[in-house]
Amino acid sequence: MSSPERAPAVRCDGLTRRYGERVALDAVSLTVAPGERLLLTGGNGAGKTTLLRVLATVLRPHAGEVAIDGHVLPRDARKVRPAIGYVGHEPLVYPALTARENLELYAALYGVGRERIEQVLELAGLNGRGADPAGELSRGLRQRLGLARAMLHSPSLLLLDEPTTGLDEDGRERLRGVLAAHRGAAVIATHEPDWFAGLEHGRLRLAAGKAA
Amino acid sequence: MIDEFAVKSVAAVYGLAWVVTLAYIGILNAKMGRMERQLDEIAALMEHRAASDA
Amino acid sequence: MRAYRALLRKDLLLELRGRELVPAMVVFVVGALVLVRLGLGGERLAGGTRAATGLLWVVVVFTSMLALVRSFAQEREHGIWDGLLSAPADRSAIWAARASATFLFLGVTQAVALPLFWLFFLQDGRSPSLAVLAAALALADLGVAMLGALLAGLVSNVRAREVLLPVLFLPFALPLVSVAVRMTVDSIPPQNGGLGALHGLGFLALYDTIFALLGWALFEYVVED
Amino acid sequence: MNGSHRARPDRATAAATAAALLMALALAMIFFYVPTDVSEGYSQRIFYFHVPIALTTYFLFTWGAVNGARFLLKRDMSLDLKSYVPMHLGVIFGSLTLVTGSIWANIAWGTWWFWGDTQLTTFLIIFLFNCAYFMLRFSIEPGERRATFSAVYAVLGVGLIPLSVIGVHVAQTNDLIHPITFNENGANMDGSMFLTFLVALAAMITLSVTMYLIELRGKRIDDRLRAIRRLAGGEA
Repeated sequence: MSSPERAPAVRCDGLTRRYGERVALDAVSLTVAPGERLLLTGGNGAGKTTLLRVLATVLRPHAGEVAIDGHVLPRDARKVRPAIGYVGHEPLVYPALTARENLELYAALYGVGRERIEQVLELAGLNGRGADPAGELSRGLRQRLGLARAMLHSPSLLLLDEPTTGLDEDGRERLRGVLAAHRGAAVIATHEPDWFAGLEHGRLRLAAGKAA
Repeated sequence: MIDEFAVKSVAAVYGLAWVVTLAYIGILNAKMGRMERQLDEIAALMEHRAASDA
Repeated sequence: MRAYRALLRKDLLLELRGRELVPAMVVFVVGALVLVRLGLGGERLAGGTRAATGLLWVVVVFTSMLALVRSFAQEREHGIWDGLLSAPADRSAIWAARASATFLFLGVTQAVALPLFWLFFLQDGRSPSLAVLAAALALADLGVAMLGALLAGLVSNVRAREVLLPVLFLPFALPLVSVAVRMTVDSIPPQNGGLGALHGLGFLALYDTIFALLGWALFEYVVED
Repeated sequence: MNGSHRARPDRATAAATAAALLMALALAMIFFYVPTDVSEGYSQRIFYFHVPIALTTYFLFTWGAVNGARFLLKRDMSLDLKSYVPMHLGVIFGSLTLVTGSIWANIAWGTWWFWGDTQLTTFLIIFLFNCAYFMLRFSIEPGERRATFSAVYAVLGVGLIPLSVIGVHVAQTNDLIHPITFNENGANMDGSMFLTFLVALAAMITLSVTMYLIELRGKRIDDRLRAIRRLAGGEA
């Protein structure tokens, strides 16, 4: 699967990240080849979210090295951001703005054409709900809006933090469709790794910030 | 014709400068005290280790 | 540039929908002016127009603090920072949009406050020249908005930010207000050749330039973690 | 524990010696060499300590801001300490300036504080900024974030110094009382006074550098002791 000449989609060597005195990530090393999907498992507070936020260039690594497509973070963060689709615990949308207005904002931030908005609304099964304020959408629909937001700029690397939570059967099918169609790499934190059977290429379990 | 008050004021200023410097030395002294306590702890730990090795 | 426009549109839309900030600021200004008016004594205003003009600026500073404390509230309360920070848009666009929005909100509030200032304070027909007052307010608001956007970003997820922000902001407001007050007070006829309006405007422009540069350059450090 | 045991150039002692010599020279000149000011009388001698301490305070703030800016560029945590210590010393020298300024104001103008005075007002603004710096620093847990935010605010503070000096000066037209030390045509003092002033200033700055180096040394020893303690405690 992994072509040697192309840099790995994600490479971490001894990645360490602290919150004040507490060590959230303790010398974690992993490699994800282009096109591969890695599942992150482990209990709450194991460091899954912290790792995803470092890869999403939101958190700076305190020690060790992190590289996405060969670009070292945090130096080349600006170069890699257009290629990253990040779905966090929160859908990262403004409740007072409508679904479409939120997507218009992110379309501008990612420099993407407005026609893409309708496509991702369709993709996430939100086509009828574009004009509803995000705050009035149900938990599951807001989670789908988060996925739509992350797919706006057709990212090559997907970073999903427990994407299945709150999704109904239809939502899960759409997520599966998105993942199957996704050519690039993905790092997915989840509490139900078995659901991703057939989609995953490897797993990494984290416990108290260490790769178990 | 020495202006008493002026001399007192000048003395106050220079005296104050010394007081602040001395206070600063006091702070440093307290800091060294803390270091000494840490050294004592380390010494105790090392002795304990030496005892357990012997 | 597109990111800046979209971010500014977002801030204005949020305020239009939420109506959380400007109405509160207007009510605050009215309340503060009334309070100050009563505080200065019933019929004859102690200190006359000069005191009134000076106190207008005190109310302006405290109202702007109100606006700054609520900056980035949406992003913080709904955890949206990760969305903005993982996007490729230049982070100083976030700062510029926030500063522009705050500047507009301050402008709207002061547009309400000025007529009230006339109503409450000016009896004997002598008032600071409107042009000087408007120019000073505009430039001061710009400086406050730019510096404020940076400081608001800084305290965005720090404990006790509602207390901390005014404390961090106040030292920077002092030179601004001292010049603005002086300039507008000296513009009250008969002009006895006090601080020329040009001198004052020059200083305010310098103030704005410095905090435009520092705000633009430092915002990146303030939002990253 | 970093294994660097190379003989570290003992700058702290060198600075301390220089400070002591300069201070002695300054005191000697202030009290025995320089003539009493004709117009202001004996109390003018406060000037030789008050103004150098004030200038040292500005020097410390600028130094803290420069190291803050360097921290923002290099992200080296030792720079955070080197930015914090000058700000911390700035408080000490700042308080001393305000108190000596008031004593002088009391003797020269009969009031403990005179708002019309630009120098005092400017200094108060900077001093308030310093207090705000510590308020910010104490409300964040130690770590890279606290260092970054403190550095940003310190750099902002440098912007404040010229602004408050110019701003308060522009705003105060009746500043005829505070003796202008330096105006357009250089120092309005005669030779011996200016020389004494320079020596006093050099002494004050060297003193602040000495205090800076001593505090850094203290912090370094603290860190290494904690590391040894962990080592000793770890295996016991």
